[in-house]
Amino acid sequence: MNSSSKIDILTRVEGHGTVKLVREGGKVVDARLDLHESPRLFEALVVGRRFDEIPDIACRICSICSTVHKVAALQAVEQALAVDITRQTGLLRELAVQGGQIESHALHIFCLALPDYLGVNGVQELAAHEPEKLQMGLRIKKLGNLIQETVGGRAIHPFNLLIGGLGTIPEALKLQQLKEKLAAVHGDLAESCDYILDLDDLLPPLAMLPVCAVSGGPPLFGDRLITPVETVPAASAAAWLNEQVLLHTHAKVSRFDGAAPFMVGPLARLTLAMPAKYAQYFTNTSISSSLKARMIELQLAVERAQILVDQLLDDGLKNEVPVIAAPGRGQGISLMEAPRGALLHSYRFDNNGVCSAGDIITPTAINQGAIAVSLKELVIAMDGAEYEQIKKATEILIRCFDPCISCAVH
Amino acid sequence: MATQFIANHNLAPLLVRLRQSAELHGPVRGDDGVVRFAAIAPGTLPDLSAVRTLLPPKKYLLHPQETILKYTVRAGYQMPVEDVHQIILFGLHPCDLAGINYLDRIFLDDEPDPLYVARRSVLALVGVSCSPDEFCSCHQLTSPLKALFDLFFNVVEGGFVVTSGSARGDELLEKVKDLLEERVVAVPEDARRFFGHAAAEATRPEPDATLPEWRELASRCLGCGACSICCPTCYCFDVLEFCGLDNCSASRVRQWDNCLFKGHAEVAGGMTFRKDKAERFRYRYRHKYRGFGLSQGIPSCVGCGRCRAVCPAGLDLRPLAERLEGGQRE
Amino acid sequence: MKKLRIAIAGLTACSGCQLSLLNCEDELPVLLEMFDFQFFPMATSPALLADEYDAALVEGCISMPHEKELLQELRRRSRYLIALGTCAACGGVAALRNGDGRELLRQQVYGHSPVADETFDPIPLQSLVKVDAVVTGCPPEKEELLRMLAGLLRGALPVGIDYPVCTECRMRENLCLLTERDALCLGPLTLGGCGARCPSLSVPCEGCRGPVPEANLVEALEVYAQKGFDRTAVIGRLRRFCPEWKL
Amino acid sequence: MNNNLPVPAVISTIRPLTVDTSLFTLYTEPFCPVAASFLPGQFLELSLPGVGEIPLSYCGFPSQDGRIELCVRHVGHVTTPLKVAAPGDAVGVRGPFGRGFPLSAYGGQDLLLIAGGLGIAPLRSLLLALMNRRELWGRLTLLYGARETGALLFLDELLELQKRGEVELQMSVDHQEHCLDGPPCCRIALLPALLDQLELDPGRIFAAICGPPVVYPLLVSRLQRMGLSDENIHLSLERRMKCGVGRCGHCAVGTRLCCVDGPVFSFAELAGIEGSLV
Ligand SMILES: Cc1cc2nc3c(=O)[nH]c(=O)nc-3n(C[C@H](O)[C@H](O)[C@H](O)COP(=O)(O)OP(=O)(O)OC[C@H]3O[C@@H](n4cnc5c(N)ncnc54)[C@H](O)[C@@H]3O)c2cc1C
Ligand code: SF4
Ligand code: SF4
Ligand code: SF4
Repeated sequence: MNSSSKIDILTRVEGHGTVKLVREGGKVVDARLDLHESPRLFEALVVGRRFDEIPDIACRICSICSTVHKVAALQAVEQALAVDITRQTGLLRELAVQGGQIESHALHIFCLALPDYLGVNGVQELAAHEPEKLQMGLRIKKLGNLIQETVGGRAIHPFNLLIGGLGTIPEALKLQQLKEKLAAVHGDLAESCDYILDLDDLLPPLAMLPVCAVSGGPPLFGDRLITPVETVPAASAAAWLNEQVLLHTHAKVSRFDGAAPFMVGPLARLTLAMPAKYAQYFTNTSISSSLKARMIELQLAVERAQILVDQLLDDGLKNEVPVIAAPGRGQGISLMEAPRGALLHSYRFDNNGVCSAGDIITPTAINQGAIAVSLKELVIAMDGAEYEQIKKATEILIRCFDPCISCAVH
Repeated sequence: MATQFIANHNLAPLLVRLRQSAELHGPVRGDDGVVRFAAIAPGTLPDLSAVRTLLPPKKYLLHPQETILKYTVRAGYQMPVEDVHQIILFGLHPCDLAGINYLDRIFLDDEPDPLYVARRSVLALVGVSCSPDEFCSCHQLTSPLKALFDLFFNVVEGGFVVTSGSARGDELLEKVKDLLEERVVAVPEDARRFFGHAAAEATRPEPDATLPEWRELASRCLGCGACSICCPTCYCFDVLEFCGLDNCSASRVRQWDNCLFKGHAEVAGGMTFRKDKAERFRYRYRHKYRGFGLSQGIPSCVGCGRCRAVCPAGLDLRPLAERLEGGQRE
Repeated sequence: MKKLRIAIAGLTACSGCQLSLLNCEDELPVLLEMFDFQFFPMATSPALLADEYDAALVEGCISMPHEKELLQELRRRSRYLIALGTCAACGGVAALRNGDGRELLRQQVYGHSPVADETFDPIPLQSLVKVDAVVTGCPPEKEELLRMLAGLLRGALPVGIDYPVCTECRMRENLCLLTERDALCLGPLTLGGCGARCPSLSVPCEGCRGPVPEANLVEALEVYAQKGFDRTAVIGRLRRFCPEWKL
Repeated sequence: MNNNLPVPAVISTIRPLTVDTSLFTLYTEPFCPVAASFLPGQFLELSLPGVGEIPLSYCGFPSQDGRIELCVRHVGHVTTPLKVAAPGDAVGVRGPFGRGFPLSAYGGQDLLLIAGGLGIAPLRSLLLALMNRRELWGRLTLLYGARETGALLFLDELLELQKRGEVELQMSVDHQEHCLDGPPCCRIALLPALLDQLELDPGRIFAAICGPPVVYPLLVSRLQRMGLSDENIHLSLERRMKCGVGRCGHCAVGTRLCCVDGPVFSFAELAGIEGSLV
């Protein structure tokens, strides 16, 4: 590497990937996303580990979505060992997951994506040019982390979420404080909504992609995948997603049944369950407007968190200890919505409760097909533009999917 | 001889009365079963049945981590101003009282430590008698340390005999006069060493380094630090300084340290004067049973038994102390 | 005053150490004012390597050849190189099955495809380059990160910690999960500095900060054995974050 | 005075002596006791704001105008940032602490100063004090050893004293390099070897020693063999120190505290105490 060398990697995304422009006769004809993140081989790492270690290990797949990975793994293990959790545990977990949703969306909107809209390089210039915008976003983000800390014990890799329950139930006082903070963030949220929903898309509208999302439970939870035309139960979700190993990416790619790839994530979720008051913002559901979808979900997450906190406080917090799980044979599959889309954790355990197989399917891995389709379309739409311009646009497009490459490769 | 007696049923009203003049703290059993010195919630009684709290009362005087200096470019180093308020510590056992007496010698003698002075001056010490368990060694040796108290409650049939040990104690007694009665009650003599009158010992020969016990202790110690964290008289501290992100402010922090840790005697370049853990045990031993510096000749172990109760490896310096110190001191 | 030039890079990891920095919501504006994060692909474009850095903060372990190159480049260009997090310091979760044969593990995931066949058993940074300081933890504590950065402003590296999690756990007057609840708490063997985060919520320490200096494994195994944990199970737990632990 | 609170001082000059050692001149308030009233061998605590505080021996002569000289080797957390400090930078000082060399006991006697490496710092202070009233003392000998000639500190000053006949100077370096073009009266040898050819009057001589702990046992046994009594062998010890006032608990040597009862001890006080020399 020479001095001041450009390292050809995608920036302002989680993890390591590159976008490569494919040229034919001097003309850009396609763009390809390569996920060359170093694989940690999580599906192999979990093998040989006792059931109670799986969630602690699996959450390390990714920091931004560690809470949802943790909860997904907990649910899968609990299903395998037939552990029932209490309502309180369920509510607290859901609250933590919404905290993760808030944190992740706020990070993406204000630190990773907004710089594109303002023509700055990232957080550093954002802080210099639009300090109020950054700080507004950080205040919302902080709230997401506070929720995760209050319930999970830590913003990243929440250790307090255990099989069958929690290590320590948060004090009512802490939840009361959360309630106040949630109420206090409304000003920032409203202002953010006004601002973000008003931004012009940076890319031309692209054709709508087929969408798919988890359904059948409270927001972000469920037991099946749905698309506008079909429903896939959790048990057959992995087969339907149909992950294959391809050569150019370290993440397995979902091939579905050979039809056009499905998109997952905020835009997919909203498309399938759009609250009426937000419909006006989506004349089309092109991925170019995904920032808006994320902003709306951010709003929804705060609202949901408020409901959950209220429910918990109304119920009154009980000092429950975790349900004890007996080691044994079994298989569990858990489907959830991570901030970036559908997430599946599935594990098998032998008679001693030792993991014999694991399968983890993550949103960005699923989205690879959708990203490829959109990239191609974008390149065609930009026919005749400068190489650098196309390159920049493709990076923005990829960011619209908010890829989480550590998750994808895991 | 007539004594001041308070009946058991009058304890609760007495606490209500004491609470009027200060925060009331004492041993409180948590949901997890751990007994800690903490604020006694109104309407509840301290747990006087517990032989020992997990942390000793030293935590009121020296915090595990505390800012001792603040720095700003404009004002230079300054002492932090701490918001202290009157606290009545109720339910201190003689060993804990003696432990405070020991800390006083270190932090009040000569050039008093300002933070310590501030916190010490707002503490009223109320002792309660107790009966030792298998971990305790308070009854084994005499000591020049005194169980200094403002008030002391001796447990007797049906209540307590209350003694004042200071003007402050007299004042407190005055407030609860109507709850006390004059009664002739025999108080069993407390044979514990903190009520004895031993003088500080002259220098003794070094502990014999060739004893196999040192190696045994060294090889079994997990290095967890619990023994000194929980000891009422371990006061070793480390000092760290942290710069503010503004690059023009800083705070200096002192935190509890342990003589069994690797860094305790380490100097620049990784050179250490007590590389060997057995040597560090002898260091601990010297301090606990012989003292050093100004408190030379004053054993700092007050026999509360905490170090034994909390040690995950079950280590115990007592047998060694009995051999090396016993006999000579009686 | 000239801002300190900082590079922040992630190797094989979950980005948690970098996110910990971005999670300092209150301090981030000040940080961005005091430091010039010149290379920080996760939060700033483009990824341009400058000639010189005052400090490079590197997250993650090394498990692919291109990571070696990047690390060596950063070392060459930086006055201080600081290992961020347990992966960088010890190998971390990615190194969980070091020694079980990388190729076998790879095939467990990718089958017979040659994808990522250049991957090797993850190694910590100091096995390849000189590391000037370590801020450990999975994830690292915000407070420690901020203190480390503030120290850099004064030209100082962080002072190493030499005590285990238990020390802080006792300072917080927690119930001891090992002695009182017979739980497999790794506190005695794990480097302190987290304020005994997990045991303070009644969750046994999982050892996420790596080994404490002078860890007494032999005796700890005895103590765990008395509580009913066999040696291989304990070593397995310890190896969750650091492959160096051996029977 | 509150001995926890550093008083402000300002770095006035920094003179690099070798690659890793510099001589700092600080100024605090005139008549400030930290600068004005110390004995050679005593130390102060130097604070570098935002970084930390370390014990350093006085290296100069007491001054009424607030001037303090310190010789610092740049080795770690606090001393490395000191290397890039600049004149005008603010620092803090507390002191003087500990027990220095017992100058009054030395009156009318011969003195053998032995310095190894950075140990010259407090001995320079002692030398300056001795020179101030040269007539009060008998024969003065300085043995000074270092790794290599480049690491010999204050060479000009020492050679000047030797030239004026005030002090008998003998130096040694461990390593061969460059010694050929090294200063006069310098040999390739380990420090204790310098004692070999020394003619002393053991009845009226005190030894004042400061150096790396490794050389202490050898030096002491040779001095004993030469007839010095344990009371007349004075050693300055270095220990981890945090408070300087006998509270932090790190620096005990036997039952004595290095920061209060030392750092200068007579060997009679140390004999038989575990870990006192190494
Ligand atoms: C009485 C006395 C006089 C000294 N005189 C001088 C002198 O004149 N010139 C000089 O260069 N050095 C002297 N030293 C040594 C000097 O104090 C250490 O080099 C210095 O503390 C190293 O600090 P550091 O933070 O740079 O090193 P690190 O190794 O990073 O030290 C970390 C911490 O450990 C402690 N520590 C480390 N080394 C020592 C040590 N040797 N003594 C006490 N505590 C230590 C300090 O509290 C320090 O903050 C003296 C030491 C003592 C005890
Ligand atoms: S050494 Fe042990 S028994 Fe003695 S006072 Fe300390 S904790 Fe109590
Ligand atoms: S709970 Fe764990 S960390 Fe805490 S003292 Fe016990 S063993 Fe140590
Ligand atoms: S207690 Fe243990 S697992 Fe928890 S944060 Fe600390 S080191 Fe990590």
